[in-house]
Amino acid sequence: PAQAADTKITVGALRFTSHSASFVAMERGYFKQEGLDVTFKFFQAAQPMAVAVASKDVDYAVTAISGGLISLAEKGAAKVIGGALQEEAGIDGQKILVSDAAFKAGVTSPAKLNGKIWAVTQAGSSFHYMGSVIAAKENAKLSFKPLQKVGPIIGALKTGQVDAWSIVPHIAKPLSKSGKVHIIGNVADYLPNYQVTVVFTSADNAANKRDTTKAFLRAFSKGAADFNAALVDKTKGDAAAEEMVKLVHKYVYVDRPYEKAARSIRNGAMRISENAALNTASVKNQLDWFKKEKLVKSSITFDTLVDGSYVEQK
Amino acid sequence: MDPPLISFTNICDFAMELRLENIGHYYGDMEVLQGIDLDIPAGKIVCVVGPSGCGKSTLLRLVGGLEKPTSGRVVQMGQAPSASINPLTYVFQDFALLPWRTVEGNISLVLEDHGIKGADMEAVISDVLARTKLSDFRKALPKQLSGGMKQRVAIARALAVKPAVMLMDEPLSALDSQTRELLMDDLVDLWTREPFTAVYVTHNLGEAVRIGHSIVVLSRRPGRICEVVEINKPLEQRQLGDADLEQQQKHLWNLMRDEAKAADMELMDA
Amino acid sequence: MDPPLISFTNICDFAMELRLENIGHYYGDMEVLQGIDLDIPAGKIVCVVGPSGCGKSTLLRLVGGLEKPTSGRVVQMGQAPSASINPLTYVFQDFALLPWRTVEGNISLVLEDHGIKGADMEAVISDVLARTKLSDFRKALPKQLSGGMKQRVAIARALAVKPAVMLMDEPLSALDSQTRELLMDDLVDLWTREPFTAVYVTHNLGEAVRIGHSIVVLSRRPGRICEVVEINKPLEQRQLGDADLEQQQKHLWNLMRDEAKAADMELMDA
Amino acid sequence: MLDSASKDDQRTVEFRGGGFAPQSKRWVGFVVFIVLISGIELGTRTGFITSLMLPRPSDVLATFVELWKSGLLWKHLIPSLSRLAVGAVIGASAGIGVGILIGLFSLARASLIPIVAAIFPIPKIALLPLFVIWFGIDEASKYALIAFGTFTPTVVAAYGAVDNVDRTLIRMGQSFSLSWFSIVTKIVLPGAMPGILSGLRVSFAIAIILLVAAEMLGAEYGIGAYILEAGSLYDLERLFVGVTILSILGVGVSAVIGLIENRLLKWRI
Amino acid sequence: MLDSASKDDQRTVEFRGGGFAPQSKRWVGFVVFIVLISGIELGTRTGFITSLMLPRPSDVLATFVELWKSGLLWKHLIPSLSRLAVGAVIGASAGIGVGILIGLFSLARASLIPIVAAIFPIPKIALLPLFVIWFGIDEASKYALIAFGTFTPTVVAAYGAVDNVDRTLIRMGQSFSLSWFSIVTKIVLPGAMPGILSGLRVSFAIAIILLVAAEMLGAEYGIGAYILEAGSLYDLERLFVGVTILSILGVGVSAVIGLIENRLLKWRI
Ligand SMILES: Nc1ncnc2c1ncn2[C@@H]1O[C@H](COP(=O)(O)OP(=O)(O)OP(=O)(O)O)[C@@H](O)[C@H]1O
Ligand SMILES: Nc1ncnc2c1ncn2[C@@H]1O[C@H](COP(=O)(O)OP(=O)(O)OP(=O)(O)O)[C@@H](O)[C@H]1O
Ligand SMILES: [Mg+2]
Ligand SMILES: [Mg+2]
Repeated sequence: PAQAADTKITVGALRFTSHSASFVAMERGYFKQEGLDVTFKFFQAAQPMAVAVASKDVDYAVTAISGGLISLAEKGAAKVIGGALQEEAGIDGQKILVSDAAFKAGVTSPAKLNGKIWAVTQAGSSFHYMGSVIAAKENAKLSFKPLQKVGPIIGALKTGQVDAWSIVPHIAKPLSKSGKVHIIGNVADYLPNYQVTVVFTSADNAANKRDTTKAFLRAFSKGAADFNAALVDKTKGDAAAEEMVKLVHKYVYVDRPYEKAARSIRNGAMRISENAALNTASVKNQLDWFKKEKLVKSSITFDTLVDGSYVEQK
Repeated sequence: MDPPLISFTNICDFAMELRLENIGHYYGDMEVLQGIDLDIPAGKIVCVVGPSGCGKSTLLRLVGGLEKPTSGRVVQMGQAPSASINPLTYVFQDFALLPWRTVEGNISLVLEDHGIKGADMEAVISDVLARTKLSDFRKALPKQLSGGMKQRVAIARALAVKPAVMLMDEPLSALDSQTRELLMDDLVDLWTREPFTAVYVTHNLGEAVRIGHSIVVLSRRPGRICEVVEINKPLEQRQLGDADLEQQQKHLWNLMRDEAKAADMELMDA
Repeated sequence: MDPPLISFTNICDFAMELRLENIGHYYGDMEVLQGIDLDIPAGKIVCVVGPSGCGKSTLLRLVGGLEKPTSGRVVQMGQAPSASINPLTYVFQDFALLPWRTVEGNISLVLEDHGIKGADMEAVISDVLARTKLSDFRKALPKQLSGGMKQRVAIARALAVKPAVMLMDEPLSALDSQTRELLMDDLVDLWTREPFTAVYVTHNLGEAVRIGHSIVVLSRRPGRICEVVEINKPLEQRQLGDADLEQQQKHLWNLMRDEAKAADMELMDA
Repeated sequence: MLDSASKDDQRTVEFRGGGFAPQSKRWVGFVVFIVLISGIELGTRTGFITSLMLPRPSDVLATFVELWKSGLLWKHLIPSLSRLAVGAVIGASAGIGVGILIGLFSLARASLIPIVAAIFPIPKIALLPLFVIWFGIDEASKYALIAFGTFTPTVVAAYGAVDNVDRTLIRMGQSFSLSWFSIVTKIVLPGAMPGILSGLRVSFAIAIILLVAAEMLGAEYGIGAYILEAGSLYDLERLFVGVTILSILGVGVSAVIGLIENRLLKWRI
Repeated sequence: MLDSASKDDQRTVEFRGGGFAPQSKRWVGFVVFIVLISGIELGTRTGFITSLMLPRPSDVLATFVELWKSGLLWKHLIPSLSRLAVGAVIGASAGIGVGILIGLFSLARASLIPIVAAIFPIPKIALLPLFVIWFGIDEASKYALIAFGTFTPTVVAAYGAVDNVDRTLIRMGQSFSLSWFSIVTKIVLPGAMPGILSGLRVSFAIAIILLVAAEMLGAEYGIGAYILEAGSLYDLERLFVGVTILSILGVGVSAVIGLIENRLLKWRI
């Protein structure tokens, strides 16, 4: 049931293709239809977005599960309410990269990563998690180098100062074309159905503004469905895809000419979960890993982090 | 010449005197002054001389209430005339002018706080500037003035509050000797036209015999009174190089020479 | 008493004199000195007096080569004695002691650079400290000394380099008048025991008549020579309050009074 | 008086003064900048300096012109300037106020100096997450960060300036029986002005430095945000455009304070 | 001399001096810190301050003790200290050297002052990407960042100090025909020491502030890295442990410079 019109909400987003579900919902009026008056708030990084939700500057946002998000959940400030980006067999997912130097030294597959340096933005970031899981599966010992941002990581990888990294395909592929970096595997092989990003909100919204939250998730899901159909499953034909790229380009790579941006947008299209379903197993795995690494308090339970009452739990 | 608009205490009508009763003072463990008894009679200039560091400045601060004596007290006898805005007024060695205020501003500073403004203030300022021959320098900043002029401004400022007693701490020793000579003449002139009461601290025996009605000689630290020399020759008759004054000066110097030498040779604690 | 280890130029054997030839000097557009012709004879003290800002210090800097005259030249006539390490040596008004060096260190400073070290240096230092009565203060830092002692150290330092001519810029005017009296005696004493050549700049006419063989009176800026007064009475016979000296001093003061007044009243440009 | 032998021996006294008064000529500064920039231009053109090490100055200029023409320059500059202005004014006013309190009252001095000393070495970026919680992600947290950064150096400068006010002037005020309030407003404050102004020079430079940190917090537009974005894309041309703007801003602010000093402190020797 | 009427009218002269010399008592500082911390402890315990706003001081202490016991404290502290030492020493030495050159030579002054003025307001974090290319992500880039940050304030302090050396002392040296080298080493440099040392106080505080920025790049261990990690995990206890360590470090360094000043500058009045 549509709510009374014009409930004002703020949605946090990064200018990434993976945030397209919200952009589509905005552009195609799905939020309006649910009676939501949405303002976007753009961020440079995911971490401040989590804090912004805790400080109630932002109502809803999408980000990777990070130590920061879990800590904020533990302090009763944030709650995961749904899933967004997910690794899926058959869809081009995140890639494992190595530097040219490491590649030439024989690191041609993830099995040979032992003793190498794995780049991360921060301890407790998704990069850290991926590297750690891959290392465990391959019985390799990795050292993790925090470089704060994607920019410095790319610089360090190109100059061979770090050996390996994992990243979304639309960044990985152009990098590998330069010849200074090589793709040696897929993250999905190590983390099948990895729940990369989740939808979250403040604990207060989750508990007390259920109608608004549900309305948001419905609109978000509609956007996700459109996006998947147009660019991931490509069931709507070229014209629809073209139209979708144009829509997304209003938000992503705005300062690049359309032709260049379009390629990156298409490359970066990964599936956004239908109906914002959440892969509980993956989230649990991630939570356990954070606890094991002592990055978060061991007292945190799954229910502290996730409000399971909103979406389907897989 | 017109009668001055404002004037010092008219010593015939009012007589405010100061009496120092057994003053002693310590800074921490150091005894600076010991058993000082002294009368400062109205209308007279009392000079205080003594070797460096014997407590002359301290004594003057005690007299004016800028410091509390460790023992003894300074007694004010008789009422200050009602016209006196600030009965005990200092003239400092280093002038103590506010560098950001003009000559005029430096004088108005001490009037503003006592509720004198507008035409009244204007009258007072014009009068004191005229008396100190500063009328042309009214708008000048201190940095534009020579040392002698700065001290004249400080004197004008002191006159503006119609003091009952002037407390002068080596008012001329920051000046070169020629300027000092000129200012000494001006001070004698001011006193002759209208006698005022003053305590005048100095190192300079020549100055003391030129300007003092009595000269108090202090010993080395802790300062005690060694001798009080009275000079009876009227101020206006005293001149540079008068034989009798030279005699007095020599006498004082003989009294003080050894103490001055000892004070000079003293090592300050590191 | 032992003969001094080091000595000033022995004026019988060597005679280094200075001659100022038509000296003129400008700072930017401002003329400071004009057409100064002057002889500085060996073994005599030439005093330079004049109102504030008339260029006395500038003249002294020109004489010692610390500044280049705009026109004219300073001529050194005759050789400085070979023993003289620094023929033209200054004593400054504000002492110019290095605060981070002891008394001894301040003297060794000017010897080190001229290759005097070890026992030689030790001998020189002991000698000059003895002559200036500073032997007990050898290890003291400047901050521990009174003004008079500081100036004694500066004089000892000047003596250490065996100057042919001493250039003294108001050496006593930073001192209080009692200390000044003591130091003046010391200077006369030093000269009497061993005459030296000196140019002695001062504001103080009393000082000038006590210590000068001739007194050069400069006019206001641009400084020109008004008069040169010779005083023939031997230094050691001059005394505080001598009638003939008082007479000379009065004469000088009359010469200068108006100029001093005018200099005092001058407004510095903002 | 001279014997004839030495009459012949005449020498002009040798000059041994001068020096130790280095002069700064404005045009030399310009020449140095031009030489430096041409050197880099040449280096990048000949390939001696790779494009990874430094951008080509002419490209930086072109990027700047483009930024200007697109109108984005103002879109970035205006929010930054308003953040700087609000933050620095809040921080500096609070700093001057607290500094004067410390300079006047024993209790304030005893209690606040240790706190200021403890706060001084704390890097402001470390506190970013807290600032978001305390002040939100909008302008308030940016103001707060800049204000916080300018606060501590201003406090230190201000109480130093009050301490340095000539005590004889204060005694003079007391000797003329001026009220406490008059002494503070007419003697202490004007006397502390030179010290406070020269402290502000440093504080405002710090404010500019902190702009980047402040705009790490969810700023879309702003010179700091522009620099951060350029940095993360490793776009050296844009990075240098941003850095140059900050540098010019800094030099400009310092020049403005210099002008204010010249006007307000004419009375200094 | 007094008429009898006024004989009766005797009053002690009123005290009107004193004041304007605030004293700092050490124990007051301690009391204030204790009150402040107890206040926060109480606030967090009663829930008046939520755990989102500030950590509980006792938890911070517990975290610190844990850090210590686990031996990780030293693992974090030692690399940071060595980065600080190397970076600050390089930056300060270069700064003192350049500052003295500016103080002595017209050419250096004319060419370097504008450059230093232009560099001053550049935020060091903006240059991180460049530093990575220039110096790599290992220790070198951390040293370079800290050195760069300490360099500019040291230069300004050093040339100010040389400029402030009493010119009469220099003229004195010349009047005794001392060599240029002697004048520089025996008069200018010792005379500039007080100014240089007080400049170092600020420079070292800045070095500590820059530690966090320096350790943004590929530092696994280090107080800055510890703080950054705590920030990204929003772990306020650890964040405050790190910040407190930096604060103590800063106060400590300042105290050490104070001691050096007392020893080296005994000659000051
Ligand atoms: N506020 C103070 N605290 C501690 N000691 C002081 C203070 N003021 C002065 N003294 C010391 O007290 C002694 C006397 O000082 P005072 O200034 O009164 O001497 P003075 O006779 O005026 O000396 P001078 O001739 O040098 O002016 C000196 O040894 C001085 O160091
Ligand atoms: N280095 C300089 N540059 C420019 N002007 C100067 C310089 N030195 C002195 N003057 C000016 O030259 C004039 C003469 O100065 P000088 O110091 O020689 O006078 P003086 O006779 O020694 O004065 P005083 O009696 O005050 O010592 C003064 O007006 C002074 O302001
Ligand atoms: Mg005194
Ligand atoms: Mg002079």
